[in-house]
Amino acid sequence: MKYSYFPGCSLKGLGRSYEESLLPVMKQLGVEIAELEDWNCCGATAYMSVDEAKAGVLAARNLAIAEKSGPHDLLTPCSACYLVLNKTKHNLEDFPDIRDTVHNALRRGHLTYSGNTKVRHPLDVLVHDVGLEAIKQKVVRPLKGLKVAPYYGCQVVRPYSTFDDAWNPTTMDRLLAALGAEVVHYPLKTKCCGGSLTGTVPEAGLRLTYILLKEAVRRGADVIATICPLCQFNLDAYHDQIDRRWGPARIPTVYFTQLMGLAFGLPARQLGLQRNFIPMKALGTERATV
Amino acid sequence: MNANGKNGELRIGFYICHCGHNIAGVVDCPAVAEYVAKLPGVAVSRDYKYMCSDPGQELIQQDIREHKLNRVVVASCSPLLHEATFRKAVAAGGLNPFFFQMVNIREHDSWVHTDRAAATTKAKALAHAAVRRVRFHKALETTRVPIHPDVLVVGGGISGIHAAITIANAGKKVFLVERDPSIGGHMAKFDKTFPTLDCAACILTPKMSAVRSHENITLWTYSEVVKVEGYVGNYTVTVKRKPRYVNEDLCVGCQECIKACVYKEGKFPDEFNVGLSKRKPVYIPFPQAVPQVVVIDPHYCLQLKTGKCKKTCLEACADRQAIDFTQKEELVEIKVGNIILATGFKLFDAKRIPQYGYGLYPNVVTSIELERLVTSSGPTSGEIVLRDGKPPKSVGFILCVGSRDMKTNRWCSRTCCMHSMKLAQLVREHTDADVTVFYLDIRAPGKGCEEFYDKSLRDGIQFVRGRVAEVTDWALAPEEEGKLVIRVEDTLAGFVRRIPVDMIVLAVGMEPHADAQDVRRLFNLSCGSEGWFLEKHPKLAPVSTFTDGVFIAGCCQGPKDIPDSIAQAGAAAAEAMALIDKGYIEQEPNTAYILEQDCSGCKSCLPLCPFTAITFDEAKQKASINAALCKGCGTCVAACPSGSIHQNLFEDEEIFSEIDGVLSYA
Amino acid sequence: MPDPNWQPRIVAFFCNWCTYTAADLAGVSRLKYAPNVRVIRLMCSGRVDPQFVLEALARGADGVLIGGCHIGDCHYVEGNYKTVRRFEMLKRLLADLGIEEQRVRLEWISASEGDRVKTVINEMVEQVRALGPLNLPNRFADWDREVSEWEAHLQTEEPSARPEPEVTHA
Amino acid sequence: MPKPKIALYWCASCGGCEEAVVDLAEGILGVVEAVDIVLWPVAMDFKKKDIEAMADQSIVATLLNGAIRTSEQEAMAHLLRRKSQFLIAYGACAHLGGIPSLANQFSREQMLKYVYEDAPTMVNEAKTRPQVSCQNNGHAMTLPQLRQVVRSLDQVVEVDYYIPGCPPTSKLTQAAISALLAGKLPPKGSVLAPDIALCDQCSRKGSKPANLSFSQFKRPHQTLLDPELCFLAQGVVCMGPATRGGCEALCTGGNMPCTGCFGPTSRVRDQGAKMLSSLCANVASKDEKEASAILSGIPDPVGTFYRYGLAKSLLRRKVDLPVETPETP
Repeated sequence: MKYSYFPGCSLKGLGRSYEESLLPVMKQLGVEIAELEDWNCCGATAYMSVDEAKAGVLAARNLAIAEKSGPHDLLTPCSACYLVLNKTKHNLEDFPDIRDTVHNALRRGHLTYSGNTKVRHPLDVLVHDVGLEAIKQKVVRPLKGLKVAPYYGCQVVRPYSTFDDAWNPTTMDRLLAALGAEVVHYPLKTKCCGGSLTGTVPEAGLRLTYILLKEAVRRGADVIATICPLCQFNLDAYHDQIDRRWGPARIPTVYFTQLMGLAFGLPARQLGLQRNFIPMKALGTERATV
Repeated sequence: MNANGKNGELRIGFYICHCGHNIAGVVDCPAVAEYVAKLPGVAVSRDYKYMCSDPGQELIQQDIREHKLNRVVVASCSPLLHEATFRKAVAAGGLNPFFFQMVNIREHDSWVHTDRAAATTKAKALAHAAVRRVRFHKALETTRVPIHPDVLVVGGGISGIHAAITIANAGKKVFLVERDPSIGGHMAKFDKTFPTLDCAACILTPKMSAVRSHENITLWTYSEVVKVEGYVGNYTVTVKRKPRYVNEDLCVGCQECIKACVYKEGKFPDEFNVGLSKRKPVYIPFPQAVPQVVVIDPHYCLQLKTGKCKKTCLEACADRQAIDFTQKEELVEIKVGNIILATGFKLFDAKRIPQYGYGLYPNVVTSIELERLVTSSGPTSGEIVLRDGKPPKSVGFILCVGSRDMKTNRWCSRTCCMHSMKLAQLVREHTDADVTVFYLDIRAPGKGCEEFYDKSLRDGIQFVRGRVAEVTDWALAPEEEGKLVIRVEDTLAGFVRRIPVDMIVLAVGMEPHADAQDVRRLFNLSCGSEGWFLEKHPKLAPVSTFTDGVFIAGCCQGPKDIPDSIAQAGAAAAEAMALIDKGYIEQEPNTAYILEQDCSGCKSCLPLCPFTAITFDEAKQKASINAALCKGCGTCVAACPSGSIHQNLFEDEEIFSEIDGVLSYA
Repeated sequence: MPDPNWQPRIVAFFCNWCTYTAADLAGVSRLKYAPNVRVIRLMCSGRVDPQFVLEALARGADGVLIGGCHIGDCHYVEGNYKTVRRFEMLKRLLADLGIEEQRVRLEWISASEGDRVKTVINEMVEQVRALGPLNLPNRFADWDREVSEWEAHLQTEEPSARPEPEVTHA
Repeated sequence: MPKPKIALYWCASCGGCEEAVVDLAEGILGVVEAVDIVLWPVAMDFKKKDIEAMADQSIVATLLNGAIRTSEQEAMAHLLRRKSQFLIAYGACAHLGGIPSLANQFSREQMLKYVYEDAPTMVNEAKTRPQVSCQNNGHAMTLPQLRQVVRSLDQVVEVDYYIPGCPPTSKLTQAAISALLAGKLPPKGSVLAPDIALCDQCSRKGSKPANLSFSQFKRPHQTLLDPELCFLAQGVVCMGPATRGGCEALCTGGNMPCTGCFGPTSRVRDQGAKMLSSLCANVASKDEKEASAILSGIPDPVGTFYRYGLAKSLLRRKVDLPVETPETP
């Protein structure tokens, strides 16, 4: 099993603990990962809403490099990258004008993209390619008693719900259960985290963040598991402001890969868990007999 | 081929119909008539306002007599609509009706084009083709096929029941086949009916009993049609009778066996109560079931599953010996002349809209579940309660669940507005709960329905206009704690609301059955893109289908309420009876035939006929076609490698001349 | 030079039960589509003799459209299976004889798919328009010019080629 | 009374039709007895100018074989048409274009290039091609022009009757000549052979099953042919069902399938299309891909279905070949 890997900017910056946990987990599972050479911005956020064709060029350059590097699917952990790369693939198929612009631009860079490389999220790969059985095999420290709220955010399931249901995704629920965790019923799993509004219109954005947090607390979760760097940041970084506005709703938010790493027996520091504002309580040291 | 019969000279009459503005508004009819007038063999060419009217038909007859016409071409609407009309007119004028050809310049031209010049050009080309083609027409005779007087009705809901009784009352024999163990369908589950609030059971049960006791009705429940062969007047239908492990003739419906079952309590979801109660492996679907015969469910019965059971039921049945564990599935073949399909609908599965939380939150129920709760004979004996047994203080109805929705079903299910209002009124009657109805539009066109809506408003039921976004259980305000919260944009107030309630009722819409496509194939019908059975004409033939002798009634044709279903059932019954009383049908003489002297006996055609109409005469070493079996598809004609098979009405020369005709005018 | 007024001419063979009825439905629904198609009604797509397709092309059609019931839905049980097999071979034959694949099209359109009639016809008209005229009658005439001109030439030479009338001298 | 005059002429043909006339054997003596042969280039030394010298319509009948593919053949066809009361297309090439008309799949340029440059047996470094006219030592020399289209006789001049076959059988030839001499001819334009397909007289007819469908097509060289079983029942394409009979089923009798040289019956406009229609309809598979795989067993539909009749088929020729403007030969 081999995948090309597009980290995107977050995984090298604010979301570096995502990469720190993803890579060793994949290694443990025997999944080979090769980071793209000379990748660039995925084209996300502002660019995509200003000029889809030009954002498409940025995204397509990455796709073209991936296609050139081999016949492997492209692993894209960041939800924003995942959406933009997928959207670009769709745009290239559906809109001839965008296709022309993008292909012209690629040609100047001596690149081509024929649409063959698939863009995959690690959650999809782990559950559908690696398989829950293989993952269970690697669990040395089951997350017994850990109550987790699975939080998917929006971009991985909407609008292209390619590997899970748009309203009620369950892939991560099943993955967490395989790690031995107790998955709490969390119907807000695809609600908005506040997105960039937390920074621009905090009264709107933070309210959304707060609802997510306090509902996770109310439902008895010990931790929120997320799959997106922006979600993780929003849910983790604004607790002081939330305390001030609505009262405390303190709960740690970690990447699902970090929980996997813990279950696989990897040390917390190696998984970047020390970077959280709201730290996760240490887990029991009980080890499963392997 | 002598194109002109014995008359020698070819004298064609051409008529182009204005159809008011329908055709003349787009096609320059006088110009077409002038163009055709100059074509060889055309003796008369006219344009006229309405060719299908009496004066229009009279015009043709008069011209046949006065101008000695021997061919007639009419350019008007689709031949599927009026070919028969004009053939009759031609016959009334003294010509063989098949010396006629029709040109479709309405459905295929004026109605689908806007450019007058292009549409006129097309009309000329099509007219030219027909004028060329008609010269090859021959005098033909229709054949009469007798109609078997028995009728098959498929589906024992209110539509099927009504159709069966109507036909049986007219003295015809009816087979009524129902898939479930009892007839009654969806209506049997209802407590009251809108807008009169009369008791559903009180009006349905007598009709069900009438079916059971009617001397002209053979009722086969727990049975399915598995094969249909033949054609109008002469269908051979195979019915699979599933084993109910109880001899229908011996069982008296005393239900002692149910009491005696080794399962002391019901353990398995009761279909009739949509899973809200439990039943035993041996059961009777509901108290008024027809037939009053128990059925043993092989999925749960210990004896049938394992062969190891004390068989207390057998003891209870004692010397009646109605229980028979050796019963096997049985295939029965019947012959009927007409078939009425009343196979109904299925309810939308609310789980397909996960944001409404059905299956997730216990107090989100569907309309049919509430219906069972309201019914006095239902699982709660008519108490409307939450899952914890307490009465709700507030109830929200969400309309258009699986209706008028681009993501699920686009159609309006037509009954849910009124059905929900009925339930809302019953909730108000049975409890003190506040009731809010969330709607997109209220559709109340039925008789008495607008008044019923009025009554709902007067009863204090709240109406909020807007499609509900989601149902959640997370609270923002203290009054929301422990409640289900409906998030909706109130489009009349203009803002997003959060409305907490105790119980949510999803007004689920109607859908075609999951196996509608299989049933459709079985009976050789078409389905619309939504999956409902397609009627022959949406206005003029709403219960007929494209397969003669097969009619549709009730919700299998599209969502409708009880009065509409009954009206359709009656109409379908009348259509079938009209055929039966006529006694025969006239078959279009479009059969294929082989000219014996031309046939080389190559046998290429023999495997092609699905109706085994082609046989090989070993003595003559030639193939021949049995006209009675031939259905006129023409596949063998196209395949005959030496051109020795012909088809009446679709001769090679006729089609070649049509091809040349449509291409001869630019 | 392509004629700027040229309009594609397409001959369609529609089966009575599905596609012809669908075309009627398109009419009843007042859908609008390109006026370039001339429909010939047959009882079944199985009646479409490949000769009809060739004849239509030879007589000046720029394209031929065949419409039948969906596979499995044939009013005559399996007429359309025969159609699909014939069509497969016919396409190969036409390709070998230099006729572009897009000029002939087989479509399953059920009685309820009026909108599909519109889509298919519009699509096909545009495809054929893009290909340009097939115009076989004119091509035939072009080919035969070598013969007709030679014939005319022979006729001009004829008087000299003719023998002197036999004259008997007494 | 002078004996009726008969002419025999050949155009684009292999010579087989000439053999067929010779094959009349002693019958030919009867013919020679009854008629005066005024032209027969293969056997007798008459010249074109002899024919030109004759009065119009002075020949009772001309049996012309071969397709028409050069200007000279056209000129001869016109000449013989003028001089004859009956012009008879003799053999498959004159009747339908025959094997030579398979060349209608290629342009003249493609053909000349292959024959004079690319053919493996060709040594022609100068790439010399035949010229319509050239000068040699001050002498003007001409050759007939090769036409871009190969034609049947009736695509050039009016034809009265057709004697089909590659070649026609002695029986048919004799019968035609007898009918001609006796003045007992069918309507003009008739093909002088039975109007029923070959299966009617094929000895294998009885062995053909009533439910034949094809799950594989084999070519004759790919299988050991059963000497008695219907070829179609062996999965071998036999054009018999689509081909006019009258050939005495010689090929099927000789253990080779019919390839269609007698052309279609009078009820069929396009022999190939009809055979295609019948064969494909009877392919066993209901799966589009599988059916397509079965049909791939017929790799060359044009050569299979139009072996003798491409010129007279509805499309006549590969339609997208360039049209070269005629030059006066």
